Amino acid sequence: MSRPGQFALLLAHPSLHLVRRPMSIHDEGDGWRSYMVKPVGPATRELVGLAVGGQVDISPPLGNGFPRVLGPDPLLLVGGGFGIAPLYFLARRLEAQAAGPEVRILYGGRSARDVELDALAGLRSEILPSTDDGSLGFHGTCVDRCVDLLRREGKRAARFTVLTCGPHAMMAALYRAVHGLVHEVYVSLEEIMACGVGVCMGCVTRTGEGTVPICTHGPVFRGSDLVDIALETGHV
Amino acid sequence: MSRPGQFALLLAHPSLHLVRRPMSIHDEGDGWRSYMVKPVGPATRELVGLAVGGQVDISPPLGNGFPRVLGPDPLLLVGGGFGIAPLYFLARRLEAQAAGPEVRILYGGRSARDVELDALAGLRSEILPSTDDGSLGFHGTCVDRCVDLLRREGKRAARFTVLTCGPHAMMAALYRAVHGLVHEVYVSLEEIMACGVGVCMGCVTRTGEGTVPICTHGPVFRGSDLVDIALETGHV
Amino acid sequence: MSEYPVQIGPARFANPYFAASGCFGYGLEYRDFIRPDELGAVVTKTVTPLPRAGNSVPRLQETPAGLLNSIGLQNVGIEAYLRDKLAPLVEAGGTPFVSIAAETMEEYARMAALLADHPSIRAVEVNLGCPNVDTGGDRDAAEARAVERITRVVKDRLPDRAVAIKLTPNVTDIVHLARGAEQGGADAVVAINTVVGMDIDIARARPTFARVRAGLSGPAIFPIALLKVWEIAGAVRIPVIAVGGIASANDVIKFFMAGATAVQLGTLLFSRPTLLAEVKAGVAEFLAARTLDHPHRLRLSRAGALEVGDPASAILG
Amino acid sequence: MSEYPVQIGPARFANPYFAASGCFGYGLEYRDFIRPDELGAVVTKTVTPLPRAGNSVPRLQETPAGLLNSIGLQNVGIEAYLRDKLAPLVEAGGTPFVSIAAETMEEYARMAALLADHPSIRAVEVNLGCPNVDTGGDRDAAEARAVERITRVVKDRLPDRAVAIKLTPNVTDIVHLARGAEQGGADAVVAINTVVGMDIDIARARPTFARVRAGLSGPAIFPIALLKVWEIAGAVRIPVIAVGGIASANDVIKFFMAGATAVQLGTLLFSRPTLLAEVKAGVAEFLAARTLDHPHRLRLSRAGALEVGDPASAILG
Ligand SMILES: Cc1cc2nc3c(=O)[nH]c(=O)nc-3n(C[C@H](O)[C@H](O)[C@H](O)COP(=O)(O)OP(=O)(O)OC[C@H]3O[C@@H](n4cnc5c(N)ncnc54)[C@H](O)[C@@H]3O)c2cc1C
Ligand SMILES: Cc1cc2nc3c(=O)[nH]c(=O)nc-3n(C[C@H](O)[C@H](O)[C@H](O)COP(=O)(O)OP(=O)(O)OC[C@H]3O[C@@H](n4cnc5c(N)ncnc54)[C@H](O)[C@@H]3O)c2cc1C
Ligand SMILES: Cc1cc2nc3c(=O)[nH]c(=O)nc-3n(C[C@H](O)[C@H](O)[C@H](O)COP(=O)(O)O)c2cc1C
Ligand SMILES: Cc1cc2nc3c(=O)[nH]c(=O)nc-3n(C[C@H](O)[C@H](O)[C@H](O)COP(=O)(O)O)c2cc1C
Ligand code: FES
Ligand code: FES
Repeated sequence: MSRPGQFALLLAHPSLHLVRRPMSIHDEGDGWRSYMVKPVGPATRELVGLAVGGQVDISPPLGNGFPRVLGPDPLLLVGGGFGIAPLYFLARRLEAQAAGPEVRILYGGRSARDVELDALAGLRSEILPSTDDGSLGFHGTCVDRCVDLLRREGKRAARFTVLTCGPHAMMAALYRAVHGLVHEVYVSLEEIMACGVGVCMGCVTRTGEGTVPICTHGPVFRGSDLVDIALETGHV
Repeated sequence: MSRPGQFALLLAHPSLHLVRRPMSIHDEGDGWRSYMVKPVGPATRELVGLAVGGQVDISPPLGNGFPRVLGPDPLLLVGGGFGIAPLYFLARRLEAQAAGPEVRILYGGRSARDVELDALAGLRSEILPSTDDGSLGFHGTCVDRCVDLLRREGKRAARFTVLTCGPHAMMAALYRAVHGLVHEVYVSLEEIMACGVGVCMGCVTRTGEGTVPICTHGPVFRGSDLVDIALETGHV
Repeated sequence: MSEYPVQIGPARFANPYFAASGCFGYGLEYRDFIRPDELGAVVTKTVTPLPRAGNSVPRLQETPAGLLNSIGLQNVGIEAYLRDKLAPLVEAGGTPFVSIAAETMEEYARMAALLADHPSIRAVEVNLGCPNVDTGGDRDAAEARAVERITRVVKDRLPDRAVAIKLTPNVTDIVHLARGAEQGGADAVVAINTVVGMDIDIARARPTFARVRAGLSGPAIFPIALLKVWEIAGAVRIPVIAVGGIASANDVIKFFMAGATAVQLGTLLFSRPTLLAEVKAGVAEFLAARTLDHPHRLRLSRAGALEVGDPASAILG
Repeated sequence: MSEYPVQIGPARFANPYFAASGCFGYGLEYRDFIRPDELGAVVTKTVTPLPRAGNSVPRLQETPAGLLNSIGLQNVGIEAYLRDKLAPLVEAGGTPFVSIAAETMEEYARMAALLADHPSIRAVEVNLGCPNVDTGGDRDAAEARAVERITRVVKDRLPDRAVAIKLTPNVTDIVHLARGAEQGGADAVVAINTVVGMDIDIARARPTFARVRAGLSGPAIFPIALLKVWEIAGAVRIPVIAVGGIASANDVIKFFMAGATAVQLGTLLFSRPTLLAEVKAGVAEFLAARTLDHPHRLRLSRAGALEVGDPASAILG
């Protein structure tokens, strides 16, 4: 069984590529796991182009995942684009807890096309979409939406924990905007990976501990542990 | 329209490989061509593994093909293994000629498994299979079979033209055994190819003219034109 | 389709997309797939002072994303080339960029003199695949001096033609050699020739090629070629013609960003004669999206990382 | 599965299949996939005199059949390594082959002395990725002399351990360097480290890696590595440990035929941890079919082409 926020390394089989690509686990059940793959380049296009029954090379679940204990204070899950994948899984698990915490999901994209509400089907938590062009939900970024929401919460905002996954620039902006307002911000980082087990030292970020592999020490980090919290130094 | 003995360069698309592989044209009709691909290595395995509807990168017909004019004297087509492919095509075309020459096909393999009589379905010409282990047809090689046949023909043997395609060792043995007995021997050579149009100089053989590309000056050569008629110097 | 003329020494070419030596024959063999006038130039198969029969077969072996070849410079010799091959290419609208190789200074001088008699030859590429020189003292420097001398011998006899020196990557410091070519008066350097490698036929338990060593080309060597082009372009003032593993318009864009003035398509043409059209369209589109008028505008400054975001400002002329 | 013990200088290894430095961490990270005792040795991530934070990200970029890396030797430093990393690997049944790199002779001496205190270290690999020496006179020879001196400094302090010198392929003549190692008393040479290359991020219009140059590994470089191993094995008497692009049992068989005593699996382990098992099974099967009892019997003679046909006679011990 995997934990929300963990990922696996995937590659179509056979593939024109050498290195498996990290993908967040989007859901799992008895004998299956699902992933949401955005075709941004050749290896992801290979994956989405697979026919039903096509084969995939796949690693076991890797990385730390989101904190094991969350709540009872309220949670905001802020997803940008395909960053929604692990947040869906997290919400599912939280909803399955008896008396789990209050969960709200902020899901942002450029426009309605980029916000795949289907990916969140079946959740009971409140879902608050936003689009940069206003074509769906709140008109603005999910960062704006989050700030707006926290402002409305007034003093209660300080009890919130924010968990975010999405483009680095978005997560950086979110961290800068809300880390003073809320209890804690967790970010799920991305970086180009090869081994996924802390061996190649390809996927590092700087933390108080030093320069550590994202694949083993993360991908989820407490925002305040990250030295490059501007995150702009990250590649992605 | 292609000529029997011509080939095309093929590669599955997409492919893990870089260089298209030469395959004799096995048959053609209105808007289609067929090939007989023996899975001997990675690129041929990719080709035979294609699903129905799978894509193939494919060149136009290349090479010289068998002589345009054959007959009226009798012909022996001697195929070893998948070398039968262009001979089938040749026989089909010859049979379609009004008053075409007498054609007999000698088709040899190690054992019954290697002699795919299905590949010759629909031909009217006489087919004489042989197997090294005697499991089908004549017990012996197709070279033995050919010598045997010519011997029975007595003086008439000198009127025969032999056209052969198969493993180099077999073709070399055949040439040595029969070139003194018959009118002419044509062999279809194989060599590793890249361009197929005489540019890379990868696929050469030595002839009276010098060292020439097999892909343009061949693949079919008059046996007597080949310097390395022992053929053992060839790669394949 | 936009054409982007390029100037290399005294010679002008209609576009910066050339065919690499050994990968396009004498220029007409591929005419059913690529018309020679679609190429800025056809670098013809290297010719030597005398005809060469080349190596024994096998001469080719595919490797992961690569091709090993051991052709052994089979060619008709310079005289037959000039007599039989040159004019038909010119008549077909092609621009011959004649590749030559020799073993001695005298041979180079003689070949250059022969070429000088043919005004239809706008440019000459000297294939120094493997500079074969005495090694007294510092070898790299000795090689650089040999490169300089060969360049001068050829250029002196061809003052009004473009003389480009093609370099091998199989040295500790290719920049050394490029500087030698520049010193010798070259109008351009061409990088890279094939990378040395080998294969073994395990079924036969012997090296695949009779001469053991072979030259590796194809996408496998692209990252190697890109670095060599970047390094040379940062060190010499003459144009660099980039070659090695081009398989897409993006690869060509990378070569231009690294500082190339023109590129040569090689191994990939064997499997994909449509590559030239792909490259032309892909580069034109990339430039159009950034309102740039010539691939040379893609050249990156060495100042360090460039601005991200605005494509136009991201690129310094 | 048969094991094939190999001897390298004073050290014996249970089998000739090692993990390459930088591709197996400190030996335990992969334990869920490969038990360290399944490997003849684990060449651990190169350690330096002091810890290093390495280069900025991105550090990796895939290329055709290859991987570029610009890790920058991030490591915990030799002291933390010996304190924290060595014992757990030994306890897990692994055989550490400790990789070190330094910038001065003094540092090498100090590192070797530290290693000498740890009897569980059977072997040491000196990572001369890029010999960084003064270049007065003939540079290759100078480098070869530097290789010799470094080797001697390390070997003198570790007389009862195997000392292997890992060489860069980015030189004109790697055999020179290998001879330097042999002269200096090395028990083996390791070939090859990564091939220099680069990539450009065209969307951002800048070199992908902050330091521009990166090291190319993976199947793309296999033909290059094979030739280097063949050349070195033909020129020195000490064992050659082969590394570079291994992706199958056949690749390993080729390295043994080229004269390798042992091999290291690198980049391919990242995507295919089952590679070790595949290699073991594939080599064993190949040997069994030829009734050979050890991969070293695969070594080809240099006499020229071998008999085809009878597999046993085709292979000369
Ligand atoms: C922990 C983790 C979880 C991820 N989860 C998902 C997911 O659930 N769904 C999904 O679609 N994608 C996810 N990604 C991103 C995904 O791995 C990349 O999109 C993929 O590697 C791109 O491969 P490609 O060959 O298609 O594109 P490439 O051509 O390799 O790259 C295309 C673009 O993607 C960027 N890229 C390359 N590798 C990565 C990477 N490791 N991370 C981010 N961007 C990269 C490149 O810089 C380039 O701009 C995740 C990445 C990480 C590290
Ligand atoms: C003119 C011509 C016509 C051919 N027609 C047919 C045909 O109709 N059907 C068919 O199955 N095969 C045919 N071949 C052979 C076919 O091209 C090879 O089997 C194929 O290239 C092997 O590719 P691979 O990647 O699967 O195997 P590889 O791993 O590349 O090679 C496997 C084995 O095949 C040998 N081989 C490689 N290339 C060639 C080659 N060009 N010719 C012969 N052997 C080669 C190798 O030496 C090796 O022993 C023809 C070859 C030529 C030159
Ligand atoms: C089959 C073949 C033959 C070649 N012949 C020559 C040649 O005659 N002269 C030359 O300078 N380069 C020759 N080359 C090298 C190419 O011109 C080019 O430098 C090299 O292949 C790298 O480019 P590529 O990867 O795009 O093929 C040859 C390459 C191949 C594959
Ligand atoms: C991510 C990565 C890190 C590496 N780190 C080291 C290192 O620390 N020391 C070293 O000697 N070689 C290092 N190498 C080189 C490998 O040990 C090996 O020589 C090279 O990758 C070629 O083998 P391969 O193609 O099988 O990977 C590294 C390679 C990679 C891919
Ligand atoms: S992917 Fe190798 S250390 Fe993270
Ligand atoms: S395949 Fe290129 S010359 Fe024949």
